[in-house]
Amino acid sequence: MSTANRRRLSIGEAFAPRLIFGETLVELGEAYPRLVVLDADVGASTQTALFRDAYPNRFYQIGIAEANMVGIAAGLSTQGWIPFVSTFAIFLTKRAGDQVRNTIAYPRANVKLNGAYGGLPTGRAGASHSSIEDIAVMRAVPHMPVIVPADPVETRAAVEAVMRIPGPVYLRTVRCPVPVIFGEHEPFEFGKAKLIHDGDDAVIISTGMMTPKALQAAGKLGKQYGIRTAVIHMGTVKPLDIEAVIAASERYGHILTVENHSVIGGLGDAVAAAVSEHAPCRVTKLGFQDVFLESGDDEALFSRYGMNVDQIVERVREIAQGKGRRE
Amino acid sequence: MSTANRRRLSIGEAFAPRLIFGETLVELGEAYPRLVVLDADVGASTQTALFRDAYPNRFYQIGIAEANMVGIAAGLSTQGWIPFVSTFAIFLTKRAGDQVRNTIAYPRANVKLNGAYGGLPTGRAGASHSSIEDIAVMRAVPHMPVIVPADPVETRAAVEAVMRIPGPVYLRTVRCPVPVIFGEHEPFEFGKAKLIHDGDDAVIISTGMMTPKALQAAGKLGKQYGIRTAVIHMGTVKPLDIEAVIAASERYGHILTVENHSVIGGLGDAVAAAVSEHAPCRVTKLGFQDVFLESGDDEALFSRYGMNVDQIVERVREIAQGKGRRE
Amino acid sequence: MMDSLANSGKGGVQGAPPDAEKPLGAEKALDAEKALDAEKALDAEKALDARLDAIFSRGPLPAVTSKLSLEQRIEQLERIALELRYTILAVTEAAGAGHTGGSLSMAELITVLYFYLLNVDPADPAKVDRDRFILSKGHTTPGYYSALALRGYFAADVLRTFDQIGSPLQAHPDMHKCPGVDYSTGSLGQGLSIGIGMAMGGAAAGRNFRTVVLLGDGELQEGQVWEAAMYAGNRPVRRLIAILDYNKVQLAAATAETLNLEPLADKWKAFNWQVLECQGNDISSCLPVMEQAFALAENGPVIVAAHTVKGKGVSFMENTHIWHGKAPDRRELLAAFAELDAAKKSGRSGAGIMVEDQVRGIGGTSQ
Amino acid sequence: MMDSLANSGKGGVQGAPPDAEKPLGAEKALDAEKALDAEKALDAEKALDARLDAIFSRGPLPAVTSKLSLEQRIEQLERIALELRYTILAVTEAAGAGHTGGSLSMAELITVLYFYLLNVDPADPAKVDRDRFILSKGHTTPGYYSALALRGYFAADVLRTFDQIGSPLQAHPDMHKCPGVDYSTGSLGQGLSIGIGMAMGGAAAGRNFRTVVLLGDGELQEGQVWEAAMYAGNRPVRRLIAILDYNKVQLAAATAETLNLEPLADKWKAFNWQVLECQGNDISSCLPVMEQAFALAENGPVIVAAHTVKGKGVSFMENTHIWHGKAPDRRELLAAFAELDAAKKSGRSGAGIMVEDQVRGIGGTSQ
Ligand SMILES: Cc1ncc(C[n+]2csc(CCOP(=O)(O)OP(=O)(O)O)c2C)c(N)n1
Ligand SMILES: Cc1ncc(C[n+]2csc(CCOP(=O)(O)OP(=O)(O)O)c2C)c(N)n1
Ligand SMILES: [Mg+2]
Ligand SMILES: [Mg+2]
Repeated sequence: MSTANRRRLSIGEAFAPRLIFGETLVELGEAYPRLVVLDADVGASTQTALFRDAYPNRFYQIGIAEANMVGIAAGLSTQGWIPFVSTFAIFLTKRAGDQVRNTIAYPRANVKLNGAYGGLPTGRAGASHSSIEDIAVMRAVPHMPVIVPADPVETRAAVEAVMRIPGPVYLRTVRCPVPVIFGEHEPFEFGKAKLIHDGDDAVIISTGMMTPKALQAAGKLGKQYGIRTAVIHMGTVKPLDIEAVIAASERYGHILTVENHSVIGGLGDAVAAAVSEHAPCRVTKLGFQDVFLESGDDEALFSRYGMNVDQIVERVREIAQGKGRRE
Repeated sequence: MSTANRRRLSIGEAFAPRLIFGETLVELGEAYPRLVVLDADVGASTQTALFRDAYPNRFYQIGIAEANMVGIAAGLSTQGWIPFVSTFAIFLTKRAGDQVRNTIAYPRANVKLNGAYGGLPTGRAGASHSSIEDIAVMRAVPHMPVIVPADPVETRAAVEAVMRIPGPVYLRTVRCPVPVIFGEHEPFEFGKAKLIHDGDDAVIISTGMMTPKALQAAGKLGKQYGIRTAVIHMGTVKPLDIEAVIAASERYGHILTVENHSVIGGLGDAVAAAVSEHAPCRVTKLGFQDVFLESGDDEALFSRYGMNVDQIVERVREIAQGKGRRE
Repeated sequence: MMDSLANSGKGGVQGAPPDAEKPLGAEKALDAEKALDAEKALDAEKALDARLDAIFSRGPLPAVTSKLSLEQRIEQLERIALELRYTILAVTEAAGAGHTGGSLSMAELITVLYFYLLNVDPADPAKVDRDRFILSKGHTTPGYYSALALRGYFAADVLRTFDQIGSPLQAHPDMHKCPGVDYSTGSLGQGLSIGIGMAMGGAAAGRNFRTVVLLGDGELQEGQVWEAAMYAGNRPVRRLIAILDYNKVQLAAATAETLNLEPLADKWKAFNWQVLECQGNDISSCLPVMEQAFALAENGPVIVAAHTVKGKGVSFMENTHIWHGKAPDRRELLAAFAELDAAKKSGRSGAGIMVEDQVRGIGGTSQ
Repeated sequence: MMDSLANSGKGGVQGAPPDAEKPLGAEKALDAEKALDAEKALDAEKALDARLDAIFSRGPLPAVTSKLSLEQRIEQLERIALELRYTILAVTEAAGAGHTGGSLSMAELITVLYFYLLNVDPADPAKVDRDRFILSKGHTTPGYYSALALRGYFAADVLRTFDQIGSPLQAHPDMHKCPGVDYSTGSLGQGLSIGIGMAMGGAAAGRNFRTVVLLGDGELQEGQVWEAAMYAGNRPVRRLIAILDYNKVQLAAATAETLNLEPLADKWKAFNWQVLECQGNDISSCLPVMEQAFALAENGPVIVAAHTVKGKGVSFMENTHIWHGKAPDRRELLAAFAELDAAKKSGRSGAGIMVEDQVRGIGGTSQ
C-alpha cells in the first residue's frame, strides 16, 4: 500500500483518531480493492467522507438508517466485498444492536464495524450521543472482538489489523485530538497487552484514549511523588490478554483500570473477571460511574467525571498508600 | 388487590414464569388503574394476552415494531400511565436498545420493561431468539435496575415490586416451567441477596431460573458428597447486593456464579467486579461461554452448555477440592 | 379467564402454556377421528407411519422446465406444492415444533421459486452466479427446508432432525449449517436490507443474479423494512424482488387487527417500487406474475404482494394465528393428511403422486 | 485530498477537523468585512457586543392573539421569527457550538407554534391541559431554546450557558433540566412514537390537548418514523400533528442526494395520514396551513410538509450541509447580522424592532 504521502505522526503531537481512521481507510482502499465503506449520514463528522471522495464507487451512503446499513453490509459481504460500516458508536451498537448481533455476528459476516465517537468526546453533544456502553454491548456479543486503540499511531495500525482479522470486528475510535504516544512504526498486535511504562509501585491497565492520559499520570506520579507506576495498555479489550492481567495481579496486588466508558461491562469488569478467575487481587475501576454524561467541553467533562490526568494521579496515590480499602 | 383467585404456587410444582407474569399483570390491573400493557405481537407467547383479555382498553397492541412500542410507552408515561412493555428480551434490549436507553432510561420515564424469554429457553427457537446478552446490555444502561426472579413465587412478587419502584426497571422472565422454591408469601426485596441454602464448604451465587437448579445441586452435593453448599440468590442483579458478595468472599474464598446468560457482562462479571473492588477472592463463572445457542429442547441444551444440575454439582466439587486452579 | 388458564396446565408440569390455545378446528378433526372404528384407526396409524417413512426417504424432484407448456408447468408445480404441504406437516409433527401456518401459506411461492424461477443448482449450492434467496420471515423453516430437501439440497431424512440439537436444520435458517441457505435470518425485518447488499454487491462484482426476499405481512410493521424500501427505491437497486406472503395473519392476531397494511400497493409505489399482485396459493396466478416480476426487476426493485391463506390446505389451520407457531400432533396430522388427500382427488391439483409412488403396496388413506 | 486535509489542521492541535469544511459563503463574508476600514470595524465590534448584551437580556415577548387581523398576526409573527434568528446566531456564536442550519430553517415554524397555535403558559409549564411539543430533530436546540426564552420560559441570559456543563440547556433537549421541554430527544427518529403515546395517553386520561412533533427531513430515513406513521394512521391517533422541517439538507449532504423522500405526500397518504404542504419560512403560508392541520387533527393524524431552507436568512448558511452542526465565529456573526438587518429594512418583514428597542442609543448597524 502506498504510504509515502501518509501524515507524519510524531510523538507528542495530537491528532483526532477519527481523522486517522478516515485517512487510513483511504490508504487501505488501494491495498484492498474489495474494501467498501458504509455511512449513515455522519461521514462528514466521522471522516469516512475522505474515503467517499477518494473512492466514490466503493462508498455507500445509506442515509440515517443504521439498521439498514448493517444489513446492507452483511449482503455486500456475501459478494466478497469487505464492508467497513461506520457511524457514531452509540447508534451502531444500540440502534442497530439486534442487526449487528443477528445479521453480522451470528452469521460471521466479514464486516468491520467502526464505532466512531466512542465515550465522552462527542463535540459537546451530551447524553444522547455519549457512547459509554458500547464496549459492554459489543463484548457480550458472542465471538465479537473489541479493539480500542490508544493513540493516532495505534488507530492507524488497528484499522490495518482489522482488515486482516477474518470476520466481524468492533473497532472503537474517538472524536477529539489525542496525543501520539507510540513511535510511528509500532505494530498493533491483536489480543496483546502492551507495557508502555514500567514501575514497581503501582499499575494502571487502561484502554483507548485514556492510555495517553494514564501515561501522563505515570510521568507525574514518578516525578512528583516518586511512585513508579506501570501502565499496561489493552488495545484489545476482547479477547483480553489474560496472561498480562494475571502477571499484573501477581506483581502488584492492586490494579487500577482506566477507560473512557462506563465502569459497568467494559475493561474494568473484564479485568476484574480475569483476576477473579485466575489470580485474585484488588481492582479499582476508573470510568463513568453509571451516569449519563452532560454536554460541554471534553476536558472539562473528563474532570467533572473524575477522569483527568491529575485525578488518575490521585487514584494511583490512594492505591499506592493503601487507602481506599474497605474497612 | 384481589388475590383470592390466585393460582396456588406450591413448592416443588413447576409453572412457567411467563404465565405467572401474565396473571400477575391481570391482578395488578385492579390495584393500579393506571397500569397499561404494551405488546409487539408476541402476547400470545409472553402471556400478556391475559391482560389484553381482562383489560382490553388498557392493552396496546403495537405490532411488530419494538422501537415504536418503547417510544409510545414513554409518551404514555407522561400522562400518568404506568406502561409495562413486554416482548422477547432480545428484541426489547437489542432491537430497541437505543430507544430504551435514550427515551426511557435517560428521561427516567416511569416505564417497566419485561424481557420475556430471557436466556436459553425459547421454545426451541435457537440463536436468533436466545437472549444471552440482555443482562449485560441493561446493566450498562445508567441507573437501570435489573431484576431476575428465581421462581414463580418470586416472579409474582417481583412484578408487584417493579410497580413500586419509581422509574424504569428491567425485569427478566423466562418461558419454560420452573419449580417453585419459595413459600407463597415470600417477599421480594429489591437489591437484597437471599441465602436460600446454607453450608460451610462452598458457595454458589445464582440468579433467575438457575437458582432452583443451584438449590437442587446443593441438595445433591450434601447428600452424595457431603459438600455443604450455600446458595445465595441474587434476585436483583443491579444494584448488586455488594455486602452479601463481600461476606461470601470472606467466608468461602471462592464463589461459583451460575446464570442463564453469557458469562460476559452478567451476574458473574458483576460479582467479580464487586469482590475485586472490596474483597478479592476467586470467582468461577458458569453461564454461556461466549457462544450463540442452538435450537433444541431446553434441558438438553442446558446440558450441552454445561449447565444442568449435575454439571453444577461437578463445578462445585472441583472448587471444593481446590481443583481448577491455575498452576 | 381462570378457566382457560386451568385448561392450559396439562400433565405433571402445570402452567406451561402452549404457544397457542386450542385449535379452532379441533372439533372437526375429532369428529373425523371418531368416525373411524378401532381397527381402521390401527390401519390408519400404520399407514401414517409408512407415509412418513416415505416422505422422509424420498429422492429429490426435478425442477420444472420452461420447455413445457404453461399448463403443464402449472400442473407440475401444483403437484410439488402439494407434496411440500405433506412434508411440512410431517416435519413439524416429527419435531413437535415449528411454524406450520406460515410454512403452508408460502408453499406455492417457494415452489415456483425453487422449482422454476430461480437459477440454482442443488449440486453446487455455492455457484457464484446463482440466484439468491433470503427467507426474511425466518421462522417458516419447515416450508423452506422441505423445499430445499425436495429440490435435492440434502437428503429428505435430514428433515427428521429439524430443530434438534446438532441439526443443520435450526429453528431459523443458518447459512453455515444448512446447504442452500443464502443467509441466516430469524429476527424479523432484516432480510430486505441483506438482499439489497447482495444485489448491489453482486452487480458491483459484475454478476447478473437476481435476489429474492420472502417477507411476511406482519414483518412489514418493522421499520427496517421501510428503511430498506426507501433505499432500494431510491438508488434504484436492480434485480431485487421482494415477495410478500400476504397471509393476513401474524403471531398473535390477524394483521388487520394488529396494524392494517392497506393500502399496501400505494405504500410501495410511494417508496418507488414496482408493485404486482397475485393469488399466492394459486400457481396459475403467481407463476406468471412472479415471472413478470423477475423481468421488471431489471429496471428496479419489484414487490409481489401474494395474497395467501395462513395454514393453507388444512381447514383447521387456515386463517388463524393459532397455528402460527404450533406443530400438529399425530391425530391432527392424520386429519390434515386426510384433507390433503381429499383435495388431491377432487381438486384441479393432481398431486400427491410422488407420495403414492413411495407408499405403493403399503396401503393408506391416499390410495 | 491531502490538500484539504492539510487545511483542516489548524493551530497547535493538528488534525482536529471541524465538523464541516470551509463555509461556502466565507469569501462573501470576508469581502464584506474587508470593506470596513479599521475604525468602522472597531465600532462594529462594540455595537455587536451591545447587541448581544441586548439579546441576552431582553424580556419575553407576548404571544400573538387571534383577535388581531390575519395580516397583523402575520406581521407580528414575522417580527418574532426574525428576532429568533438573531437569537439563534447569538446563541451558537456564544457557545462556539450548535446546530445553526436546522435552527434557522425552523424559525417560522416554532414561532407560529409557540407564539400563536400552542395552548401553553410559560408561567405554568407543567399545566396539565397544555398542548405538547416534541422536538424530534433534537439537535436544533438553538432554535428551540431561543423560542422558549423569547416566550418567557426562562430568562434570556440563560441562553448564554447553552451547551455548557451544568446548564439546563443541554446540546439536546432535557425535559428534566429545561423548563418548557415536554420530552428529551437527541437520537433521531424517536419523537413521533413518543408523540403517539402522549396523544393517546392524554386522550385516555380525558385530556384534550394537541401533540405536535417537529421532524427533520433526513430524520424520515429512520425506520422508526414509519413504524410510528403506520401505527398512528391505523388507530387512528387523533390530535397528533407532525410538522416536517423539509429543508432538503441533512448532516453530510443534500437529502435528495442521500435518499430522496419524494413522493413525500404519497408516502404519508399511503400510511393513512392527512397531508398538508406549506412554505415553512413564509408565515403567510404556514400559519393558515398549520391552523388547518390543528383542525384536521381532530379526525386523525396530520403531517404538514413545510418547505424550508436550511440556514434560512443568512446567505452563506443557506442550502448547505456545511452549517448543519457549525456555529458562526464573531466575524461570521457580524456578517450574518448585517444580512438580517438588511432583510429587515428591505423586506416585507418589519421586524428587528425588538432588538432596536434594547440597543437604542448605543448605535449599531441596525440603526
Ligand atoms: C424482530 C422480531 N420481533 C418479533 C419476532 C417474533 N415473531 C416471530 S414470527 C412473528 C409473526 C410474523 O408474522 P408474519 O410476518 O405475518 O409471518 P407469517 O404469517 O408468514 O408466519 C413474530 C412476531 C421476531 N422473530 N423478530
Ligand atoms: C439515530 C441518529 N443517527 C444519527 C444522528 C446524527 N445526526 C444528528 S443531526 C443529523 C442530520 C439530521 O438531518 P435532518 O433531519 O434533515 O435535520 P435538519 O436538517 O433539520 O437539521 C444526523 C445524522 C442522530 N442524532 N441520531
Ligand atoms: Mg402473516
Ligand atoms: Mg434537513
